[in-house]
Amino acid sequence: MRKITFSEATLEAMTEEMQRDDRVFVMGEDIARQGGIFGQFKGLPQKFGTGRVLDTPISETAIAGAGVGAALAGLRPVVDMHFADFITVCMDEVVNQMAKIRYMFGGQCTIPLVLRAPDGIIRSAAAQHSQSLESWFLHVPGLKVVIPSNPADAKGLLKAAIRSDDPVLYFEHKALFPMKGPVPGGDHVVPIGKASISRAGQDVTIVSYSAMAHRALEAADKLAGQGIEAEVIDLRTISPLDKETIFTSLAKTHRLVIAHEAVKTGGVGAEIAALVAEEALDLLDAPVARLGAPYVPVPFSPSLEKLVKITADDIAGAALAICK
Amino acid sequence: MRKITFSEATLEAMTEEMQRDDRVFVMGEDIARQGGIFGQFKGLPQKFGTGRVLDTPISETAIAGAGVGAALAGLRPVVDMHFADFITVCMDEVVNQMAKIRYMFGGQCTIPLVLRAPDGIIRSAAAQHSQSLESWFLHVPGLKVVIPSNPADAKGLLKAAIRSDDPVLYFEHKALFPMKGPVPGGDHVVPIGKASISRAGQDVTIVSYSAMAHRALEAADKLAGQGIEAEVIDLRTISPLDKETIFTSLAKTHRLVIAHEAVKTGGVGAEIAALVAEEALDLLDAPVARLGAPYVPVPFSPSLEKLVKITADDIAGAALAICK
Amino acid sequence: MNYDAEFLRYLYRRMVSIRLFEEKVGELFLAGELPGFVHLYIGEEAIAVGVCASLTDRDYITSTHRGHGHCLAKGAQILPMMAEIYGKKAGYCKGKGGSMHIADFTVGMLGANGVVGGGYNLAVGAALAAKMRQTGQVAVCFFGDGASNRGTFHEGINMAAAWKLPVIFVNENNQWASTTPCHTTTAIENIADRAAGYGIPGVIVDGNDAFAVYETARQAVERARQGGGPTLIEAKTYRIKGHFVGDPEMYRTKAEVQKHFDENDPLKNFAKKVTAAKWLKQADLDAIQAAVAAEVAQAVEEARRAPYPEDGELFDDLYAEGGLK
Amino acid sequence: MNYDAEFLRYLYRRMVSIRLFEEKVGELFLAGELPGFVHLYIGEEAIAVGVCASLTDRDYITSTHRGHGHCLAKGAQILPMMAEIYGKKAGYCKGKGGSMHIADFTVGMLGANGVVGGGYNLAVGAALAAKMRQTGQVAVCFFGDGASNRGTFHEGINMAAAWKLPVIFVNENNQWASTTPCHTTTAIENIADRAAGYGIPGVIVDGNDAFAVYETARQAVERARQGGGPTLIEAKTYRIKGHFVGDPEMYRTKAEVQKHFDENDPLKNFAKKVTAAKWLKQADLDAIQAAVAAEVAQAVEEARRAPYPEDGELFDDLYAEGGLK
Ligand SMILES: Cc1ncc(C[n+]2csc(CCOP(=O)(O)OP(=O)(O)O)c2C)c(N)n1
Ligand SMILES: Cc1ncc(C[n+]2csc(CCOP(=O)(O)OP(=O)(O)O)c2C)c(N)n1
Ligand SMILES: [Mg+2]
Ligand SMILES: [Mg+2]
Repeated sequence: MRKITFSEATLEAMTEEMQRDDRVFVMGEDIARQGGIFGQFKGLPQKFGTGRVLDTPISETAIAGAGVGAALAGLRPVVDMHFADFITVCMDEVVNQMAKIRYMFGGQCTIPLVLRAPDGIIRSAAAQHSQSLESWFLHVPGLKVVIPSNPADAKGLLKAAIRSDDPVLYFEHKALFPMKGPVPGGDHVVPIGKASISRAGQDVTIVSYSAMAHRALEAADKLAGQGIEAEVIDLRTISPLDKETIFTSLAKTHRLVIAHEAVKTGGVGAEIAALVAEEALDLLDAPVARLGAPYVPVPFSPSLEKLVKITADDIAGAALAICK
Repeated sequence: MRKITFSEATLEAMTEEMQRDDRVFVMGEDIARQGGIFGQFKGLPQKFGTGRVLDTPISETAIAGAGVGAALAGLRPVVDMHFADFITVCMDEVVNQMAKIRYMFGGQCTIPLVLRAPDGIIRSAAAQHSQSLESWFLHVPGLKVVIPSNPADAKGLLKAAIRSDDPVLYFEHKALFPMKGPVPGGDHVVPIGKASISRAGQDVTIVSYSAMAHRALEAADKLAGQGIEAEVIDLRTISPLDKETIFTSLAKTHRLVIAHEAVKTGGVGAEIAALVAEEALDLLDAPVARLGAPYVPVPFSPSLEKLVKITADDIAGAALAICK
Repeated sequence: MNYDAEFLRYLYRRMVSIRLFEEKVGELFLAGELPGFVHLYIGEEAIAVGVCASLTDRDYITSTHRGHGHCLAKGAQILPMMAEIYGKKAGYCKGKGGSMHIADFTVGMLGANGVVGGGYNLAVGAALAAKMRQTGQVAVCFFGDGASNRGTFHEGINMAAAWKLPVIFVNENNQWASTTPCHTTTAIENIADRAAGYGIPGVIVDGNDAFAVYETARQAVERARQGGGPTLIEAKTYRIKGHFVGDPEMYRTKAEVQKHFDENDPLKNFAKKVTAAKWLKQADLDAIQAAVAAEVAQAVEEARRAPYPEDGELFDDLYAEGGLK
Repeated sequence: MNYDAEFLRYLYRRMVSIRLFEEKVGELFLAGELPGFVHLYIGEEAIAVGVCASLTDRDYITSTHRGHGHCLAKGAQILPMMAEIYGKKAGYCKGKGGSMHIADFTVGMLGANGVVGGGYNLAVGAALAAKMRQTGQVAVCFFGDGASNRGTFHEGINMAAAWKLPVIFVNENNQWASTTPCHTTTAIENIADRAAGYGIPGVIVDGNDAFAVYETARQAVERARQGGGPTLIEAKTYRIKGHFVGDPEMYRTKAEVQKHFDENDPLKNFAKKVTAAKWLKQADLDAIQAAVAAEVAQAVEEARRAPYPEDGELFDDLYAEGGLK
């Protein structure tokens, strides 16, 4: 299969969906002239005109809020947050408007909107440009949250998100943009809400997503060297969570490691561990191992930044500890 | 002991701390002329002047942001959010500035700021005025989060929060303001970070906080009628979480129920259940029971609103189910 | 100006609908019959009605926590509004929204908003959609004097101005934001003066004069439809009722309020003008009043009797595509 | 105007410090020696230096992602700045902040900010503290043309104006927000015109002329100290360097940039003026330049050699009162 980058994969998704449906448009900061900080919008204005690819003012409440308004009026906006950290600027628009409007209005409208948010740690971008905030949105009924780890899923999930009649937050890890991988041709759509098993195994289940999904696979390789076959689950969507896939794996392995880059406390891993403690406790033969960033903002200095990143060794170590 | 309302208790705390330290001041919408929607600021301008009790414009980013700025310049602001739902408007100020500035600047400054946020469901206030959002802030290193359930703790925790050199979010449930309870005289300070055991028992541990703490006690009464003695823990602070108190109780009861009003998915209960699944799995003799609001915005109609509220019966039922 | 009688009757009927609807809602709330909170629009009817008279059903409006007037002015029906405020299934939002969240998409009413200043960007987005699709629609955003200090005011108007979107920002300066007088939180006399900061026209109009509001709005709408971009209209008025029903109003005197109402009641203004000019007869007005009163009474009866949403409806309408519980 | 030579040397030294510091930082970054991202202030030196020359160490400033110039102008030292940009423990923030988060509280520099528009309200709060304690301090908020479209601009300035706080908002209109030209996102010519919307003075000044900036700032500072409230100053300039070091700058021509720099380089402007007026000799300027160059070179050497923070420092400085890990 042809290999393209994550960034190119999202660009294909945008292009195909904009071609398919003229209600789709995109707005954000520096996406037309620059083509996005990560090149993820490159060439779109040339293809679709600056009437459908809009450089906005630095006004995140207007970007998100006008996205909602345009959706109410029948368009299908894709809005870009530049960095996921800046969702904080328009949390009211996301949480109180985008997520709730359809419900509050008794289903009179739909909000077919995608909010794209590049997140994660990348080369000492420091505390205000390195966050992974996806877990907040688990807690907000009315949203869907997807978070692909590779080019194929990036394309397929973005296409699904654009076609969804519900608002979708699309988190894309900054470090993944240049990553190459096989992407099927044709109309490749990945359904929202379905995790994938990126490696099968029977000794321990490792649940992860986004860039950490690669660390999970590397950890599985290391574990295999020690005779432990890990089953690696890439969530792909975190809201709704694909509980069934996790539980099914757990029924086989009886051991669970969860790893994400976001701060451990209050992260997505907490919800997963809690679901297991509630609904699948009997499946566990060992404590759940939960990995996430320690409880500090992301520090600038490379010597400190590396301490907050979960590594394949960390994951393998945690898995080993519960496989004893 | 004299009994006063929760609202009066917070007012005593404000008054005493403003008397004690002239760097303490308070600002927010409708707090001087009106005395706060719940009367929680009544009389303060008369005592301290409108130079220290400020009615602001409807500008939540300015309220929170100027609070941070004033703290950097040596004052000790208390800022009021009117409704906790509106923290969404100033999430950048809370998450990217308030929480991170001290760390990012290598400890050059302190941010002795308290952000008060009335939360929770009360008489059909509907989706944008009923939220409990505390769990988001568990996930944000740099903040402390307190959430009292009764007048004594309301006073003691507010005093501790005002004296803290770190930023503290103070969530106060709207339905609690008129609630009366005993409050010790004198300089009553409740330390941040310590849960309280509001009822001792040995059969099951019920962890809760805020208004739900009362439902937990009612549930314990009901359970006692059936021969089950519940130990009821009122967290009082959710960041940092008092893990030790929970684990100590669990070592005795081996059964855990967690209940909060916030949406169950991604709530504080998830973090607690996860901690147990990770660090205290052996203590569990039964699955964890986790209660929180179902996955919908808070609906307006009384007939629907009541469906999203966790009741004492829900808690007792959940406890019974895991005590079988 | 010359107005035909039908148009005048339409204006009066909408204003009276708001007045009587709200008087009834206030009454019912004080009687403990209604859940939630209600904010009354009484005394500001000329603004919503004057503005919406310049729009068609295909145009959009966004509204505020004080939204009943905007709904009725845009053409929403009394019964489903009343039912919504009661929290009944027959309401516009099936009881899920309530007073602060009424919407009627069939007439372009994109919803009240419990978040002060939450509507600006929704209107901007609707206008953006109209511009992209070249539909000729306009969007109107109603907002208060208090709301004019939200950052969303700035972000929304700036973007709309930069992009010349067909949107009109209508400030209802009723001089109060809850208990806080406008002049204590804003150092300028006129909110309309802020328009200059965005390169758009800022117009001040007597918000108690439906004709003045209508004419001003008409020009702004025309400008917007022709691609001239946004206008900021400041309609000066006064909040006659408490911030919410039940407000003790310790922050002002009854006399001050009464004086404003006596001098500026937009309905009285209107009646005086149309009868003096002999455009309508008092009898016409009385007939409208009686018809509306009957309609409101009937709506209360029906809303009262109507069923609440059933338990099984809790999760309905959250996701268009279902998929979560 | 008459300036004494010491003051002129001080102005020049600060401007040259910024220029040489940043040229070196740019070089080091391109050589792959520095972590993170760096945004250069080259070509805008007259603004920070002119403004800060009107302040004392007790006054406050808040800054932006493009903050090196503000730091140095306010009196921060070259070595701990360089060390911070290297991520070393000897840096102002012990390596935890980096280029976008340098602060020096000892000279009232309350921090750079990675969030565009994040500084307005911090400055407003510092000014509020000054007013409450009647210290006579003022606060200055530097912000870009792009930042002027953030809602925080509106909320911060409005509140400061309503409360007549001693704060000065200094817009550095360098005509670009990253790749986006100012005129495409703002429908007005001058950001300063927005001042009228808050009832405060709005002043436009040549941001490439340190003297003009200084005089303008001095008046605003005086006004603020005397209780006259905020001023909005728009300093017109041009972003000479890319948005960040490494920016391919596809959105403009090299010629356009060079033209601006040739015509408006604030250091050349300054040197021309002071030598023509015979206030300083070229030799004075050369001596300053040489001294600064040596200091920068020395700082690089030391910063390079300095140790990184150790693992055990990760949790330090999060909570003043400890208590969490
Ligand atoms: C973001 C936000 N902040 C605060 C509130 C609480 N609140 C509701 S109405 C109101 C006053 C609004 O005043 P104005 O905008 O003048 O509208 P009016 O009530 O006068 O119609 C306030 C402060 C809110 N709903 N939303
Ligand atoms: C809230 C927010 N939105 C977007 C960004 C990304 N960003 C960083 S700098 C910049 C451009 C800023 O332009 P301007 O304010 O004119 O300052 P300049 O870079 O010209 O000094 C942008 C969009 C950000 N850091 N913060
Ligand atoms: Mg008002
Ligand atoms: Mg700029």
